[in-house]
Amino acid sequence: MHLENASVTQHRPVAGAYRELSFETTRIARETRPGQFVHIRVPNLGESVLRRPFSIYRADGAVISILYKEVGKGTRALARLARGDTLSALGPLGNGFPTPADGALPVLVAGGYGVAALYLLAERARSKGVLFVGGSGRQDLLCAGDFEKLGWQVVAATEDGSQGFKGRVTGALDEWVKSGLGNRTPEFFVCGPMGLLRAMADRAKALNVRAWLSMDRHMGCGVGACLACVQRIRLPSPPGAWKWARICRDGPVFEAGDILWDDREDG
Amino acid sequence: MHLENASVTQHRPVAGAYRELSFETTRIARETRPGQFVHIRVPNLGESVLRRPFSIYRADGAVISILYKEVGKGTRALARLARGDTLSALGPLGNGFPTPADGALPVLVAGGYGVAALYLLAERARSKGVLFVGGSGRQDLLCAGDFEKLGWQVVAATEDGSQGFKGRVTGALDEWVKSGLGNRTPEFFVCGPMGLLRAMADRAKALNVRAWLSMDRHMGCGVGACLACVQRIRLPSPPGAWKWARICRDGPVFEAGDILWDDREDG
Amino acid sequence: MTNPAAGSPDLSLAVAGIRLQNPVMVASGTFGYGPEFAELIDLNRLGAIVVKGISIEPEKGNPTPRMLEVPGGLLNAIGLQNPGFEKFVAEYMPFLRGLRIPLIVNIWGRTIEQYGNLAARFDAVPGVSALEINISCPNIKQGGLTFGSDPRLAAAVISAVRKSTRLPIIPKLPPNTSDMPALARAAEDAGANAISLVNSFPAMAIDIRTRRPILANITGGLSGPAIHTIAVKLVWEAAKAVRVPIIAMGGIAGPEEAIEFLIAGASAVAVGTANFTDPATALRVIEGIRGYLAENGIPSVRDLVGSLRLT
Amino acid sequence: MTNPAAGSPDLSLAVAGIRLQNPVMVASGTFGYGPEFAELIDLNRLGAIVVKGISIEPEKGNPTPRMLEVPGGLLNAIGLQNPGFEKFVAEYMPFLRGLRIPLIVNIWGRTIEQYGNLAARFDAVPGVSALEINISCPNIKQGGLTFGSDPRLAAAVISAVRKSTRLPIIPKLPPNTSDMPALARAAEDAGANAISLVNSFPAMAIDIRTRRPILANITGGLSGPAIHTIAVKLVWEAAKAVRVPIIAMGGIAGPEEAIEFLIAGASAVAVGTANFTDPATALRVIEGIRGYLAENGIPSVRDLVGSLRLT
Ligand SMILES: Cc1cc2nc3c(=O)[nH]c(=O)nc-3n(C[C@H](O)[C@H](O)[C@H](O)COP(=O)(O)OP(=O)(O)OC[C@H]3O[C@@H](n4cnc5c(N)ncnc54)[C@H](O)[C@@H]3O)c2cc1C
Ligand SMILES: Cc1cc2nc3c(=O)[nH]c(=O)nc-3n(C[C@H](O)[C@H](O)[C@H](O)COP(=O)(O)OP(=O)(O)OC[C@H]3O[C@@H](n4cnc5c(N)ncnc54)[C@H](O)[C@@H]3O)c2cc1C
Ligand SMILES: Cc1cc2nc3c(=O)[nH]c(=O)nc-3n(C[C@H](O)[C@H](O)[C@H](O)COP(=O)(O)O)c2cc1C
Ligand SMILES: Cc1cc2nc3c(=O)[nH]c(=O)nc-3n(C[C@H](O)[C@H](O)[C@H](O)COP(=O)(O)O)c2cc1C
Ligand code: FES
Ligand code: FES
Repeated sequence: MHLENASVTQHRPVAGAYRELSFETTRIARETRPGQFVHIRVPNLGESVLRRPFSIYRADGAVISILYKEVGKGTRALARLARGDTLSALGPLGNGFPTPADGALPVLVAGGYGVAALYLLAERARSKGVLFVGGSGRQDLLCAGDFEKLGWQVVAATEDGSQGFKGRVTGALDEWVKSGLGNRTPEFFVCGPMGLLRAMADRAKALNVRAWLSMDRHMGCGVGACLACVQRIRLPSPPGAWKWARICRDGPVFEAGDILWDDREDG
Repeated sequence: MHLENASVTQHRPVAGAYRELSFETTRIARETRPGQFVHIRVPNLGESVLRRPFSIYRADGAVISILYKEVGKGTRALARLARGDTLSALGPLGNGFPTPADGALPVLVAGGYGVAALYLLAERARSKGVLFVGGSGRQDLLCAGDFEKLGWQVVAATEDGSQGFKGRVTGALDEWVKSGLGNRTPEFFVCGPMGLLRAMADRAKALNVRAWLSMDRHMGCGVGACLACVQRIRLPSPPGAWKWARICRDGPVFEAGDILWDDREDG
Repeated sequence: MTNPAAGSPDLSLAVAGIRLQNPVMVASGTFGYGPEFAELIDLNRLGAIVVKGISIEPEKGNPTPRMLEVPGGLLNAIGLQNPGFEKFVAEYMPFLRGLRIPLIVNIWGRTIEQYGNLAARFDAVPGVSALEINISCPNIKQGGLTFGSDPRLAAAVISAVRKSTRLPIIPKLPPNTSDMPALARAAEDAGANAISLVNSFPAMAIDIRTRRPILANITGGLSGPAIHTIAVKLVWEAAKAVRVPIIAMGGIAGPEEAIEFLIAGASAVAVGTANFTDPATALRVIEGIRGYLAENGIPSVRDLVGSLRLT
Repeated sequence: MTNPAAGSPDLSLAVAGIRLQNPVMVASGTFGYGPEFAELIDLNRLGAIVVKGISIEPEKGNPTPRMLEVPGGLLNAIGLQNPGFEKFVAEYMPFLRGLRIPLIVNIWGRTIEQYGNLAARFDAVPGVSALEINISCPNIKQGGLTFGSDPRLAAAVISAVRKSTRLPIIPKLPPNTSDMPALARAAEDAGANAISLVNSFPAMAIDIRTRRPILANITGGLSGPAIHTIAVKLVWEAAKAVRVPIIAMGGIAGPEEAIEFLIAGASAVAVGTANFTDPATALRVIEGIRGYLAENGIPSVRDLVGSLRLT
C-alpha cells in the first residue's frame, strides 16, 4: 500500500462514455494484483474531502490505468485531466480476486465498468476461460476485444441485440449453462452493479459453485480505518450470526455464499 | 446592470504575472463606463460562494476584458480558462470615474492592476493627460505603451530603476509636481493599493485639487444589497459625522476628501 | 386542494396566513430592500421578499472587514446596519408596495421593549405582510443571539411582539442549540405564526500572519452550503415538534436543497448566500421545484411538504 | 522554557500531564486503531494517537449507508462500531504499545455507570496515556450526544469517570450548544484534565429522488472544512472560560487551520476527516507548524497557544 503522486501518461476514450486514464506510479503498479483498486484524490475538486475508488484496470511496468465514466463531480473533474497533470493515488487497496482454482473453468461476468476489475485476472490467469459481458448496445461492450486477444472466449449480450445475445448478460449466461457448461466446473468472478452481483450469487448457489463478487460501496479512508464501507458477512455459527467486513480492506471481493444481503445498500 | 453568460474570446499574457482575459458579453460591453467593474463567477471553483470583482479594462464592441494576476484560488481557476469556456459576468457595476473636469489636466496614477481601471478613462477622455505608472521593474510596467498610443504622456517609475524614475510612483509624481505641474490644475484619478490611495489623498489635499480614488474591498453581492463592502464617507456636518457608502454601488470611486480613512481596512 | 392538469403543478400555498404564489423567498440581509436586485430579476416572480433587519433607530453596524469567503460558505459580520424604521418606511416602502408579492419585514432590537415597540409601529404600515423576528443574529453584542439561545428569553420576546401587532409573526431561530424541538415549541407557544430556521452560525476566522481575527467584529456568522445539512436536521426536528409552518434557509444553492427542506417539513424556503453567487438562484429554485413536481407526478407543492419517508 | 537555536523551534508541550513531542494528534474514528495507516506514514512522528471509540461490549454500529460526501465535508453515521474492551485490548494494545507516542483511548457508554466502569478497566491497561470521554457522538440513540448537550449530565459522566481512574481524562464536547463556556466550565469543574472540541455536528441529507434519508441512520455527523470556522469560535470561547488545555479539532486540512486553533487557545489539535483526503495530513501539519514558528521567530509552540491579538 503506497501513497504516490502520479503523473498522467495517457487519457483516451475507450468505448461509449468510458475513458481510460493511465498514470505512472511505480510502487503501486509493481504490487497490483487482479481485483485491487486505487483510491484517487481528484485534483481541482474544490472542497471535496473524499478520494474516489477505482478498480485497477491495467498494470504495466510503472503505469496503471483505470476505466471510468463521468457520473458525478469527481469523475467530471477526472475527465479534465491531461497528460502531465498529477494526481494522488493510494493503493493498491483491497485483497482482490483469489487465483482461479485449478481444474475449474474461470468464468468472468462483467457489467458496466466491471470489466476493469476483471482484465488483470484474465491476463494473469494460468488457464483461459470465458468472459460474459453485457451492455445496452454494441458500443457499450467494453474491451471485449482485449479479452479475445488474451485467448479468452467472449460472450456478449446487448439489450438492443446489436451484438451477441439479445438481452442481459445473465440471460446469455443462463443459455450457456443450459447448453451444458462445457465439461468443467465454472468458478465465477463477477464485477458490476448490485443487481448483477445478487443475480450471480443466486446462480452460483443453484449450481453449487463458487462466485467471487467484487463489491462497490461509498468509501471514506479506503484502508479499513473509518468503517464506512462495511458489508454483512455470515459467520459459520450460530445460524443467522454475522459480522461486518470492510469492503476496502477485507474485500472488495467476497465469496457469494458469505454475503448476507441487505435490502438497502448503497452503491 | 446585467447578468450574462460570457464566452471567453481570448486569454493572453500581458506583462509580468498579468494576463488579459477577454469575453463576449454584449450588454455589459455596451454600457460600460470608465472605472466600472464586473463581478465574475469563476467556473470550476468548487464550493466557492462569492464572485470575484475585476475592473473592466477594455470594452470594445461586444467584448470586455479584465487584467489580472493570480493571487488566490479564484484567480488561479481563472487562469485555467481557455477560449470557448463560459463564465457568468455581472456588470457593469459601480459608478466609475467622473468625466475629467474641463480645463483640468487629467493625471492618472496607477499601481499594480490599477491601470486596468484607468485605461478606458484615458481612451474616452476628451483631452489627453499624464499617466504615472509604477512597478518593481520594467517588466511590471503594465500597458504603458497602450496609453502612449492614445497620445498620453507616460511617466514610469521602477523600484529597480530599470526604466524611468527610480523609486515609487509617488516619488515620480512629487518630482513632477516640484518641477511646476505644467500650467494646468491637475485632477487625479487613482487606482492601486490602499497605500497609494492614501498617499494620493494626502497630495491632493496639499495641492488643494481633486483626487478620484478607486477602492478595493472584499465584496459579497456587488450590487449594494449585502453591506459587506462599505467605506466611511464624511458628512458635511456636524464635524466628524460620517455615513457608510457601499463601494460596489456608491463607488468604487470616491473623491479623496470625502473618505474617512480607517486604521484597519481590508483589501 | 386544486388538481391542476398534469404537467403544471401548483406551487402556491399559505404560510402564517400569507398566500404565496410559490414557496421560495429571499432571505433577510442577502437581498437588501429589493431595489438592489430589481434590474437583474423580476421580483414579482418570487414567493416573498424578506428585507434586511430593521431596528427602531438607524444602526451603523460593524467596522470592516465584514465578510470573508471560507470553504463551503462565507462569514459575515455586517452587524445589522440599517436606516431605522422611519427612513426604511419613507425610502423603501413605496417601492416595496409596488410589488405584487408579499413583503416580510425582518426586525430586531436590543431589548424586549424595542422588539414590541417596533412591531407596533409596523402594524400601522400598509403593505407589510408579516414580521420576521430576528432573535438569532450572531453579529451584535447585545440582543440578537442572546435572546434566541434561551427558550425562555425567546418566548419573552415573541410574546411582547405578539401583544404589539396583528401581523403574522415569524421568529427566526439560531442553529446553535442543543434542543431545537424545545426552542421551536417555546416559539410556537409564545404566539409564533411560523418559524424561520436557521440564521447563520457563530463562527470565526484568524489571520495566522497577523494573529488577529479577520473580521473586525472578531466573530461572524457562517452561511452557505457548509451549513445546509445541519439546517436540514434542525428543520426536520422543528417540523416534527410544532404545528406552525417552518420557513427553512441555510445553504440553498439550487432546487435540490430547497426540495430537501420541503421534504424535511418546511412549508417554504429562503435563498440567502446564493443570491451573491447567482442573483437568479431563487428563480432557478422555483423552476426546479416546478419541474420536480411535474416529473414526479406530484400535483401540489403542499403534497411535498413533510413527505420524508422513514420506512 | 528551552530556547532552541533559531530555525529549530520547539514543538513539544504537555497536555493533561501527557508529554507530546508535537501538538498534532489524529482524531478518534478517523484513524482506526493505528495499524490501518501504519504502512503509509510513520506513526511515531505523530503527537499522539486517539483511537476509535471503545465501549465495554462489542458494538455493531449502524446499517449502511454510513457515509456521504457533502459540500465542504462529509456526513458519517458509523454508530461507534467497535470490538469492545476485551478484544480491543487483546488485538490492538500490543501494536499500540509498540509505538513511541502517547495513546489516548476514546471511550463511550450508554449509561453513566458504563462510562465509569470502562474507565476503571482501562486504568489497569498498561500503555494507555489518557482517556478521551466521548459524550458528543451524534450517531447513537442512547448516550452519546444526550450527555454532552446538558452541562449537568456532562458533569455527571465526567465525575463518574474521574472517580474510576487515575488516568488523565479528556471529555469530548459537542459543537451544538448555545453556551460553550458553561459546558466547558462544567467539564473542568467535574474533573477534566483537558477538553476535546469538537465532535461532528448533527446533520442530515435527503435523497430527493426517493424522499428518504440518505444515511441508514437518518441523521449523521458533519465533519470537515465546513465546520472549521464554527469550531474555531467554540475553541476560542472555551479556552477563555477554563484553565485546562483544549485539544481542538474540526476541519483541519493543513497547517493553517491547526495554527488558527493554536492561536485561538488550543494546546493541541487533532486531524480527522483530512486523514481520508490525504493520509499524510497530520505529518504535513506538523512540518507546517514547525515552518511557521521558524519563519515568525517563535521559539516554542507554547508561545503560540492563545496568542490571538484583539487590540
Ligand atoms: C472498489 C470500487 C471500485 C470501483 N471501480 C470503478 C471503476 O473501475 N470504474 C468506474 O467508473 N467506477 C468505479 N467505481 C465507482 C466509482 O468510485 C464512482 O463512480 C465514483 O466514486 C463517483 O465519483 P463522482 O464524484 O463522479 O460521483 P458523485 O456521485 O459526485 O460522488 C459523490 C460521492 O459518492 C461516491 N460514489 C458515487 N458513486 C459511487 C459508486 N458507484 N461507488 C462508490 N462510491 C461512489 C463518491 O466516491 C463520492 O464520495 C468503483 C467503486 C468501488 C467502491
Ligand atoms: C472594484 C474592484 C476591482 C478590482 N479590479 C481588479 C483588477 O482589475 N485586476 C485584478 O487582478 N484584481 C482586481 N481586483 C482584486 C480582485 O477582486 C482580487 O484579486 C480577487 O478577488 C482575488 O480572488 P482570489 O480568489 O484569487 O483570491 P483569494 O484570496 O483566494 O480570495 C478569497 C476572497 O477574498 C476576496 N479578495 C481577495 N483579494 C481581494 C482584493 N484585492 N479585492 C477584493 N477582494 C479580494 C476574493 O474576492 C474572495 O472573496 C479588484 C477588486 C475590486 C473590489
Ligand atoms: C450578508 C448577510 C447578512 C444577513 N443579514 C441578516 C439580517 O439582517 N437578519 C437576519 O435575520 N438574517 C440575516 N442573515 C442570515 C440569512 O437571512 C440566512 O438566515 C442565513 O444566511 C442562512 O442562509 P444561507 O445559507 O442561504 O445564506 C444574513 C446573512 C448574510 C450572509
Ligand atoms: C468517520 C468518522 C468517525 C468518527 N468516530 C468517532 C468516534 O468514534 N469517537 C469520537 O469521539 N469522535 C469520532 N469522530 C469525530 C472526529 O473525531 C472529529 O471530532 C470530527 O470529525 C471533527 O474533526 P474533522 O472535521 O477534522 O473530521 C468521527 C468522525 C468521523 C468522520
Ligand atoms: S473506506 Fe474506511 S473502512 Fe473502508
Ligand atoms: S458587495 Fe454587497 S453591498 Fe457591496
